Amino acid sequence: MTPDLIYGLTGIAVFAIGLVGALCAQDRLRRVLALKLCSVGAGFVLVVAAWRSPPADPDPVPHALVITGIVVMVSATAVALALIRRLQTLEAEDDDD
Amino acid sequence: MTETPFLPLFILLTSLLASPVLFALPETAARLRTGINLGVAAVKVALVAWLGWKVGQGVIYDVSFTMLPGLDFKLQADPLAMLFISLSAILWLITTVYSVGYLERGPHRARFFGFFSLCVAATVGIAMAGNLFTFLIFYELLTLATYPLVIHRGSAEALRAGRIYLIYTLAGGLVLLLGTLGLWVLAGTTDFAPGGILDDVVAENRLAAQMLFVVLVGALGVKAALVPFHAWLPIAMVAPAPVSALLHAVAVVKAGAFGIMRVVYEVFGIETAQALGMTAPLAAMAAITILYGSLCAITQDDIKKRLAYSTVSQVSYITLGVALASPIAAVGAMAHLIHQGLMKITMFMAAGNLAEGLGVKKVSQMDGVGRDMPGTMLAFSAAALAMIGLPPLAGFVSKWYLAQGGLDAGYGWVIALLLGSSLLNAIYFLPMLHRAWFRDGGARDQTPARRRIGWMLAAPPIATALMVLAVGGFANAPFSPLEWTRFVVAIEYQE
Amino acid sequence: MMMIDPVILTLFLPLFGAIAAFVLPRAAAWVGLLAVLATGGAVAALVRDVLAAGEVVTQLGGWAPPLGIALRADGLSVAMLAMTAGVGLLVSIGALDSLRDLRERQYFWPLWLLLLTGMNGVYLGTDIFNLYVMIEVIALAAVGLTVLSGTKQAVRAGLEYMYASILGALLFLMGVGFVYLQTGRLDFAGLIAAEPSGAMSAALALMVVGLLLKTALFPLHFWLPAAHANATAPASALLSGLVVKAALYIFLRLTTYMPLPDEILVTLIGMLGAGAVLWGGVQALRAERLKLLVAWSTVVQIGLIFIAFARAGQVGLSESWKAAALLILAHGVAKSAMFLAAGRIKDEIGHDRIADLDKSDIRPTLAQFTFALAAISIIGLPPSLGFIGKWTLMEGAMAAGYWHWVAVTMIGTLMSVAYFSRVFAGFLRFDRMRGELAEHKGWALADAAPLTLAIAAISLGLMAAPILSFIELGYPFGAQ
Amino acid sequence: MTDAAILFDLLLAGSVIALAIASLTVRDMFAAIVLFVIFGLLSALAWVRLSAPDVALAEAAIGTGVTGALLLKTLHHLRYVTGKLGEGPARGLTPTAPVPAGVIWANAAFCGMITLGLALAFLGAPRSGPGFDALVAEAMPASGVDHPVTAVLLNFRAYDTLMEVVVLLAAVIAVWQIERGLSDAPAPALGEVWQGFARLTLPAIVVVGTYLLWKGSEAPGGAFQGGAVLAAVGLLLLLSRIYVPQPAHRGLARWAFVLGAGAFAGVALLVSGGGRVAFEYPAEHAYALILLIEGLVTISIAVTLAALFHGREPVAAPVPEGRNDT
Repeated sequence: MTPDLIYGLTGIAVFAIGLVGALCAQDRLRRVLALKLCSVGAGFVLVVAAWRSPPADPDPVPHALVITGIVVMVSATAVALALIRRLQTLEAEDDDD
Repeated sequence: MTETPFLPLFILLTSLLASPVLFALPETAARLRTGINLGVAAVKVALVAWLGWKVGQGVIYDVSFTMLPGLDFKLQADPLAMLFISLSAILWLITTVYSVGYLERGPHRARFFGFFSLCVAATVGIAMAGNLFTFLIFYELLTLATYPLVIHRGSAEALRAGRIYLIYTLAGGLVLLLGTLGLWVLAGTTDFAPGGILDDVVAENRLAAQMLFVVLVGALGVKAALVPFHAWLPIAMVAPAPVSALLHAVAVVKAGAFGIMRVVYEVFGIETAQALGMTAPLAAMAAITILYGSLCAITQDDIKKRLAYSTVSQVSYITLGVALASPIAAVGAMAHLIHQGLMKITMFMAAGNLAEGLGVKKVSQMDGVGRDMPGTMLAFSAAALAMIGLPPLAGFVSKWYLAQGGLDAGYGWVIALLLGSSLLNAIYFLPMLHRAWFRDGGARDQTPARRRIGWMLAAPPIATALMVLAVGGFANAPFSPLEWTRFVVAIEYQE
Repeated sequence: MMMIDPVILTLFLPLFGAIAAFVLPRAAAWVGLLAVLATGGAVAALVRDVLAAGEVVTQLGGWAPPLGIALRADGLSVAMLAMTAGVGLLVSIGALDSLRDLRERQYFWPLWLLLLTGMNGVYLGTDIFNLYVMIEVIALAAVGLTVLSGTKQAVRAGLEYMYASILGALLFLMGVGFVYLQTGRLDFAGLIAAEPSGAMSAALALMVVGLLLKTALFPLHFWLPAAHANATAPASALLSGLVVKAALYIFLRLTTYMPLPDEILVTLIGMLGAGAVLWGGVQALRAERLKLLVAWSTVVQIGLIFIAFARAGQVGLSESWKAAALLILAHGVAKSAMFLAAGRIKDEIGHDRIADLDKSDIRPTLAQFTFALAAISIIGLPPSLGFIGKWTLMEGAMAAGYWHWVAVTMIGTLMSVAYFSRVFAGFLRFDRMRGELAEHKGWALADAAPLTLAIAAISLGLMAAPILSFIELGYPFGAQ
Repeated sequence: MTDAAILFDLLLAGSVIALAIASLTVRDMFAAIVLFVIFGLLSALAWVRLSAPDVALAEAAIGTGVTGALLLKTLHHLRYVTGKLGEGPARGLTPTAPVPAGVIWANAAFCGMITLGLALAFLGAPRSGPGFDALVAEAMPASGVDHPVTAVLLNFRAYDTLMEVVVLLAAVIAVWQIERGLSDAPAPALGEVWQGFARLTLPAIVVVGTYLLWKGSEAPGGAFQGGAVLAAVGLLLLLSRIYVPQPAHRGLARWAFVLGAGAFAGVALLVSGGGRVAFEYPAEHAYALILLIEGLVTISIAVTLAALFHGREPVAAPVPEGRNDT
């Protein structure tokens, strides 16, 4: 058993957990959280794919990809959260009327 | 012999380009609109005359460009096309005059004349289509251009009729698309050619060829109002009179009938169609339609509806003549394409005048209208008598050839059918004439609906009635429809 | 700095345009229009180059793939770029006039130009990870445009769209991970060279599902109708006409580079398309609002494009993509015209309830005419480009003996006649008006743009032969 | 690999999975976010174990830190507008139709199958398999930097990175657009003590961030991690009300947002010509250009992340309040 095997399966599991959450979660915030889990899962797979048995150095390209993926995900999350805030405000205003 | 190939294109473009100009004109620019309408229609008649002269000398015009690999958009002015183009060009001019008078103060005139132009462009395109693919394009354009005309009044009834019209014709168009595709896939071409293009396919796959025949003729039968695809036609009567006139005489039903001619003569070839065993059922279908249409017409009190059912019946003479697979019957069929157009347009314009001038829309209100509108009713009567088949009027000529063709083809029942149909025609037309001329109108003078009609309404039916007399009386003159028809049939039967 | 590669300009001009439009909010409209125009010029130069050379490849940074990223323009990609630029330009012109709200104007331009950057990037991209980043650029800009109007319905739809977009992109990213795991590279050439394996199948499945979600193929279409129906008109036009095409395009590329391993999968894709055609058709028949009807028609058309893809089965894929591409181009032009026209009608009449259209005494005739012209192409009546696409679709299906696809296409066509005729009845009925008829009052820029698009959708059908031979340039898929 | 290390890996993997499940199932949203943050940090730890310190740093700073802050801020906002600010465990903050249990289980089963399929595919795929190792090693000397990840990010695949900065730009434009005119829920604020803490720690964070950026050319670290750490400065400034965004600052903010993408794209374009294509830095200037781009991108990232946290575009006249709690 090697770390890449363990964490590779972990990543797939986390991705699937996120998938269930994204499909089933009722709470809007929770769905964002679930999607974020998916992205971490995908990150796991890429990082694992880059891993090389020591003492070899890992492949740097997937690392760069994951960093890019993280930044992209935070951007998407920020937009989704802004939409949630806006929507909640609009709905709250409607309740007041 | 080749000439500058652009003449057919010019003829198509006259009305096609007039259309957007007419759309863009403001409602109030009535004089300009009328000027453009009549000017373009007259130019077109002149161009068609020139084309006819050239085609008569044996020139075949051919314009094409590639739309898809191997598949061309192709215009071709052959003698058969000329038959239909001349009809549409002349009747368009006359109907335009009539429409200008009819719609003098109505709303949406810009729209009306825009689509009117487009409709004629589509008809010309159908006539000159050099292959089934091009035919299909104009066939669908015709549907789209006539829909706004049918619903012109914008009432709930008109919209309902329009929807039925659209569903029937677009469904028919879709089936025609299927057939065209089938032809393309089977034969690798959709070009029209005298004698047909399907001999190889028939040899290889008889069933497929038979199915193709059913699909193509069935699809065209929708516009040709073959029973059981005829239901849209009487309903579409809500359209304004000039539209009904054009729809019945030239544009829609004729497009269907003309398409059947093209398919039978130039896709399958008459011998191949006969060998496939498809002409006899088609003749039977036409016969049923002829009788059914006439029977329905008898019971209608609404004048336009009676005329509509009469159209259902009369247009099938053309199909019958094609299906009899005899050159003599073919002469009758093609001559009837013209003759029926002239007769029916006369009657619809006359009916429109009755409605406009006297408020008369039903047969039961027609008492004494002959005295109120003698010119209109004389024209109507001439057309009705011709329709019944009184010699030497137009209808008689076509029926005579059809009957001879029936004998020629060995179908004795055709004689009986034509006699029966003429009798039915008499049953529903003669009472109208009787009411008009021999009964007293009485109190109609006081009806508020009464109004003087201008020359633009009065003259057109008289003009077409005179043509009805002429094409019958001078049937053997050079360049008469009948003579031209013989010329065409010689080509189609490859004699 | 001498001649700059038009490939680079196609990407960078809209990017710089977006930046300029964002930092100069007051001049956003004119900066934006200028940038779109300039991008169009770059695409025109690219058309010239591709006509001359067949394909144009630029290795960014001078690093050859697989280490570096190459941009590649061939017939298909440049056709998509040209469609995007053309439609984009006309929608932009329409937006000049129809976006009245200052803040809407101010944000429309940078978001739209970023969207254009992303789409151009997709059409030029040859690296699957780069495509992932590009579809995220598109997603964020598209969501921003969806909610431009700021209404509750729009924001709610935008949020659903955002969820679907993120999920689709993440599925795609996971697929990218598996591709790297198996092949150790990310460029298209690597996909073509890859041997079939479990990891590659998993990658293909993940990426395809992600893309289907993004392009809204039934039953993954749930987010689309509300999002497209509630956006402001120019945004709807961009979303429906252009944005869904980006994922479709990637799908087309991927599935030809990594063929679906089984005939059944091709059929399944076609079945989903058929589901879209039927279900979308039923929903369009039931839709109460004009823009919603148009949005459902997008679902139908997407389905049709997938039927075109599947029309002749696995063996026919080398030809089927052309039918799909024609339908993509046709829908892009016609649907943007239709949404702009629908927006105009809504603006003029004040609502877009189909049942009440005929009660209005205001009749925006020109916009209604435009709508009808666009419908001709979408229904697929000749001689429009939509007709040519449908013809190509049915021709292949028929030749392959796949009558079921022919049947579905015909049923879909009839349904589209039925739902569009509901709208025409609203335009053309005049006996329920509440006042004097007020016809269209002169030309507006916002009318000219959709009319031009609608006329283009119809007349492009006459140019189908050159379009077809153009998209084959550079052998996008076939063997050389 | 020693057994102890494997045991650690297994424990860590187990915890990561458990935390993922917990963060989706725990009832209280605040607890969910906290669990998510722990999950993120442990994932980062796992990535360190996989010799990916750059990624771990980025995940910890951006994926977990900034994301967690964004989630908390949103939760605060939701509780404020729904009037549940003072209440304890907050559930059902956003109204959505309840999902039937059957659907959940069907979805779970479906996802389970997907997991199984993916796991099988993963097990069947080569490990320590093909990659870019040799290509990168060969190209490193010409890259201008010593750290391979930085070389990939800013040279070999600089185009990706540019577009990633563009994604950030798109996000901030979208967020400003979405929240325009949004009624101003008071931002979650730090108390007096924390303000003091903030003042003390700020300079330290700035130093760390800058160090990370500079270090990125030869060791783990770089623009994104540095940017994130600097963004933390922004967050603290905003939270402690040391800095309150003003409408007048909008212009400057816009320039700061576009600085990274603009400079990156500008340099990429300017170096082209004379036989070079875009992004092809002349060898002798490669290091300097990369450092320049990184520096400007770092500023942009820091400002953008802080702005994403703040949300609304600062506007002069507040649009009518949606809700008034007082």
